[in-house]
Amino acid sequence: MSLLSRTIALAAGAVLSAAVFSGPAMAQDGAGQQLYPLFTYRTGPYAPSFIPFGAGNIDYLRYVNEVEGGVNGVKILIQECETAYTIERGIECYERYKNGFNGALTAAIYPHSSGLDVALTDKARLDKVPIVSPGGGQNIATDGRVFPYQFPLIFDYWSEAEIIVDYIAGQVGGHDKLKGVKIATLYHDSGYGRDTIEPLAILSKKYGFEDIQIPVPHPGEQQQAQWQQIRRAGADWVFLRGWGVMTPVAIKTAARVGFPVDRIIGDIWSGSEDDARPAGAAANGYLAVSVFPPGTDYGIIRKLKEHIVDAGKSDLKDNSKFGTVYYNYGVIEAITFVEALRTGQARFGNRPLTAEEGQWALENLNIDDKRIAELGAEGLISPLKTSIDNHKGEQVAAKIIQWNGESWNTLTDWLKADPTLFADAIKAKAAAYAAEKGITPRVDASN
Amino acid sequence: MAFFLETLIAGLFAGLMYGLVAIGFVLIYKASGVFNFAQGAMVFLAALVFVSLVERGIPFWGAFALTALLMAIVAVAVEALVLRPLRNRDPLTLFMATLGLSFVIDGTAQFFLGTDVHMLDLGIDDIAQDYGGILVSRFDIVASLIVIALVAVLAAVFSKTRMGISLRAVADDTLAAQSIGIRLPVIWRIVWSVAGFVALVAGLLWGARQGVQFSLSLVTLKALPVLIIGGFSSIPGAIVGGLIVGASEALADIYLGPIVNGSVSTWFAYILAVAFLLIRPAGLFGDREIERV
Amino acid sequence: MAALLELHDVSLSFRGVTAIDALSFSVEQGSICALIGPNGAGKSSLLNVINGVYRADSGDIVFDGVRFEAIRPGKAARLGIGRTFQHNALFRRLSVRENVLAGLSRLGQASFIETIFRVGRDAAERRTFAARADRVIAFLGLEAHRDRIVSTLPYGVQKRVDLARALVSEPKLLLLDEPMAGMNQDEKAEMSRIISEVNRTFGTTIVLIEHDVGIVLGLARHIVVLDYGRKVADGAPDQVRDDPEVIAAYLGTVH
Amino acid sequence: MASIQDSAPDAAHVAPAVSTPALMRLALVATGLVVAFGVVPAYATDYWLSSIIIPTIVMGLAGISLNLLQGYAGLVSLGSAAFMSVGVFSAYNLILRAPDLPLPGVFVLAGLIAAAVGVVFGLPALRIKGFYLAASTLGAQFFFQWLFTNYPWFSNNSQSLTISAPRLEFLGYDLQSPHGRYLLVVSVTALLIGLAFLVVRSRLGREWMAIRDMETAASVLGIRVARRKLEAYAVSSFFLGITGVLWGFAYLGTADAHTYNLDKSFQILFIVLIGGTATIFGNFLGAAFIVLTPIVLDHLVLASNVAYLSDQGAITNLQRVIFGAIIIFILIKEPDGLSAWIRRGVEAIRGRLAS
Repeated sequence: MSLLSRTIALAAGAVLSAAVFSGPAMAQDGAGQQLYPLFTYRTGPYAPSFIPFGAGNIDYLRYVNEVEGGVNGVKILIQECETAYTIERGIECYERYKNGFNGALTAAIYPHSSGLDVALTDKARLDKVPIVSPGGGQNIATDGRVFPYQFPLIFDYWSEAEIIVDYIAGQVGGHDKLKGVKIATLYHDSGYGRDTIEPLAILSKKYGFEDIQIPVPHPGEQQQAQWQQIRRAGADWVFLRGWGVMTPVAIKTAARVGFPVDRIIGDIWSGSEDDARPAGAAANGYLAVSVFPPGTDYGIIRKLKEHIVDAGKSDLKDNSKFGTVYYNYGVIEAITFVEALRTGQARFGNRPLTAEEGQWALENLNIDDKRIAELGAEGLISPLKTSIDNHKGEQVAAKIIQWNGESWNTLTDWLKADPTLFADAIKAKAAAYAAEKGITPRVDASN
Repeated sequence: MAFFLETLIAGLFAGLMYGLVAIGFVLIYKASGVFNFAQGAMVFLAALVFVSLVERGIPFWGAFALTALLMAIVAVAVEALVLRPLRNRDPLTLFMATLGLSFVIDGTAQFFLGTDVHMLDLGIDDIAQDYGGILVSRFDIVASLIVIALVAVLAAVFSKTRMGISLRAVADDTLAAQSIGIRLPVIWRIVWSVAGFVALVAGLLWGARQGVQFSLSLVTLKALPVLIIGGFSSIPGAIVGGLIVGASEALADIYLGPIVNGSVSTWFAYILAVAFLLIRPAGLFGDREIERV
Repeated sequence: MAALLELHDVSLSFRGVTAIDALSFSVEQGSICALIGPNGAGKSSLLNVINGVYRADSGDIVFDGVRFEAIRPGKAARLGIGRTFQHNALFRRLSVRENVLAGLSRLGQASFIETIFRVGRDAAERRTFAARADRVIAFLGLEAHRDRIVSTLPYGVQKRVDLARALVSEPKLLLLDEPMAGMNQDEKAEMSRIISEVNRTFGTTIVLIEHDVGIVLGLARHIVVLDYGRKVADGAPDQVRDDPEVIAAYLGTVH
Repeated sequence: MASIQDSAPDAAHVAPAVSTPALMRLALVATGLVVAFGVVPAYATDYWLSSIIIPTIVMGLAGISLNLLQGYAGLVSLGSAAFMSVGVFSAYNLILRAPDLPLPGVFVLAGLIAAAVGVVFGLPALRIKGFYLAASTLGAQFFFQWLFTNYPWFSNNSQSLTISAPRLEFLGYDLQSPHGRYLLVVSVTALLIGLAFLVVRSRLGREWMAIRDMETAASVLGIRVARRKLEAYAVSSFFLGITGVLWGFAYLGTADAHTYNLDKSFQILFIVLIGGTATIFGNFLGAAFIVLTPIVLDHLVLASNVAYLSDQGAITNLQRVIFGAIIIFILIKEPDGLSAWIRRGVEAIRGRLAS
């Protein structure tokens, strides 16, 4: 190697390493601001879902900063950190921002990955940093006594299974008519996908429907065999628990074997525009569970359109993504963050919150119908009330939506899951976890 | 029985699609002696470029020709920037270079064209039709015809034309081929272009099935066992290997899957490939090399 | 003297092309036997059959009283058949000493665990192996190159390293595949002297392939002439030199 | 008949007991240990320990594991991560089901289980060579991801099929903090580096290299090629198994089948490639490159504010392009890896000092 090229390589190396150390210092001063470390995955197989999701987050926070002047005057500082949906890089991001950034405080971290959520459990407990995963957290972490710093807000897959069964019951004329109905669950063969096996077995025993479980290996680009099994078993309904490419392939393959598309109900991660659209005409009539309802006809979404999107301040490059499932999901997530800040500020004062204060705030969230109306989020979110006993929210609810070839139509209002049905089973799992890890559950003293 | 047949037929159709992807690998293996991991990225690139062109209003055949041209440009660039500097290096080095290449290709594709999922409609219905009690999709039939036609054309080109004969000479003995005046860089450029064209066809057929997105590039992983079974250097081998993998995978999923309580198709092809290797180390159609000491 | 090696009707073919055709001959204990013949006569293939790199299609071999039809190379080594190679087959990224030490592998007794943790039999083995390797290195005049990586050495030296590697475990039979290929006359004479000395000092039986008939006639006590896989002549140098068929087939032509 | 064995070893060839290079090596090892156990823990922040130093060391160890197989024995593996997962799931179940087993015992047993699995998947090496072996190891990759997903027993029926690190304790010391985890990692690594040197400098290592350089010649010399190959898989998998435990327990704090996916196997392959084949310390260079490059590029993007000029997603894809290009560049320009740079640099300095 010539001297010249070695010099160039050395210089490049020096510049790179200098950037590592000087990088943060060059950015703006964050004192007096609240940090929102935005964990991104703009690369890799799941990037398509992140881009509108991240934009929803950013747009809402920009709206709060620029139109509302911050949360009670406290501006939110967004710092992106790319995880590429890997746990390793996620941990680096966590370590980078867990203690704040340039004076801006970290109140909570949204890891945007179920795997990362689990990986951070022990670290967050040690560091006392709340980890928030709306729609994608660990169900056992609902028990805030065992998991003080985990917040699996809004939704879980057991409730989802129950909502689906309730919906099907409604379609066949009541729970007593479920006997003999065949419900096949086509699941992504992973921890996520397998999570509904247990609740459906319980529900099947309770209502007498036939429970058929069929796995699809990751990534799920071939499903001919699985759909032939479904057809052979004579399934009446399919609960599609897909992820990524698995969903459109499932819808297309269903058409190939002649299974009616309006008898397929997608999981929340199978219910975005990007899940249905690639399936083309085969997806017309496809159903999905929705916790993050799409659409632009909500007060807050209209405000975002006016103040952010039309003002050219949106993070979206492609405005057709505005109001999609993932965009609205991002907005909803950002709302939970901002509302947690408000809750905390009400107790600790109108200033940036620390992680410990963030933990208290997240544990005492109460976004009731009145507050939802003030936010202009009627229909977009259902009431969310947390406590030390319940880090998910006391009432889990979802809508059923239907694909019309262009966009989603909302079929139902909020369908509410029975909060008591699985509560004991989940509590028992959390207790077993506590025993295995040698954790003494907290005693409820704060409230 | 009808169910068995239906599974088998569906598996064979899927296998033909695997075979289509595998052909791209075979071509490059014959010319450059490397398992081109970037072939999957090329499939993705071709499909993404094509669909982006169509979305911008360019008619089907125009987009097709433009994409084919782009794949040829990629081939020339790969030859100049990767293959030539790495000439005469061991196969593992070349393999890792193609791994790096796959990062470059799919990164570039997404850098310019974004990471959205695109729908690709070739105008062929993908719905079930009943043939004597057995459901077969029309799309599968059309796709199979396209694959068969492509194989026929490739086979004719490689057995009849001078280019094809040169390629065979290169595959047999690179040094000897060079000594009789075959210009390796030219062969490489042409073969990589043809492989790019095969990637385009594969990208369209697969993309029409599952949408055009990043996971298209994962087809690489399905191609490896196909190649091992069929032999790295044989186009008919790629097709037969594909059929064997497709059919056995489908049957294993149906009949073995329930026993082990899960789908076995991620690894079944690999175990099958290893079994084949133990019985026939050069694959069904490959040549066994004689060791000279 | 008794025969150390006997071949009976050995045949070998590749993809239908006959390389060796029903070949029989024997090599006496302690002798130097040369295989000669034009390129493609099957000489290297024959060595490959004797030490198990190739498997003969038919026929059998008796070595040191052991009869076999096919043998694995490792088994052949353990029976005491050593071998050098026509083309460079050294361990090119290892030093001369490591190459020679590798030649002792067939004598290694220490187990996996003993070897790694340097306990038990390994300690004694290390000592004796080092001593034996150094002796052979000295014997072949390779001391100056002892710790050099072999791929950096000149060709002639590499050939000697190959010989050292084969010799160090003191095989009963040494198969040398063109040990003097590519050498000039002085180097050939030196190598020829070394081979004679090996034969004399250690009593090693040697079968070698060599194209230079002048060298062969001076070195070997027994010559086997091959052409197209068949044996053309077999006997003492004088006999072979005067054989009209050999003259016609081989000696008469210039190589 | 004379024999080489009979004659006395030539005194001139017996090396002096302690030579200057040996002294220097000793000094290097001592410095290394002081830095690893003294300087780094004293000065490194939690961020550096948890997200840069620990992963670099563990990935470097993974590189060593693969290098034993690939660089020394010349065998291929595309399934390194699978053997890591066998290690971590074994360790988890050992701690769970045999709670009295001390931590070192857990590590060794987990390594041995991984080694046994490595032997099984190395068996095809007895019949097939070269790139074809990739199929078997790739098969291992997919098989174990499937196994640990499909049988929740391995993760103690955890809901997410994820295992979380048990409390790490040794002789009453709590190893939960970043410093504790660092010390665990660096101790295990130091021991394994020592073991790696023992292996490669033994007859075993020599015979591996002989097989790598010229397999036919090796077998002709009586090297038990088949057994040595299986031993190479065993040793490499033993290392990988322990590496997997460190990755899961000391770095991530969690592990599931997906943690040890094909991307991880490729990363390990790149580490060997970048660090250089048949080296031990070069692997840490390769690991540092793999761990740091994305972080550095991420910082560059943040610092240069290009995010506001262009789409952030585009820029992160650009990182992918740069990474791939760097790999190709290294393959073309520096086939012996970055450690060859350093070696040449050291030689140049030494040459200048000598003159």
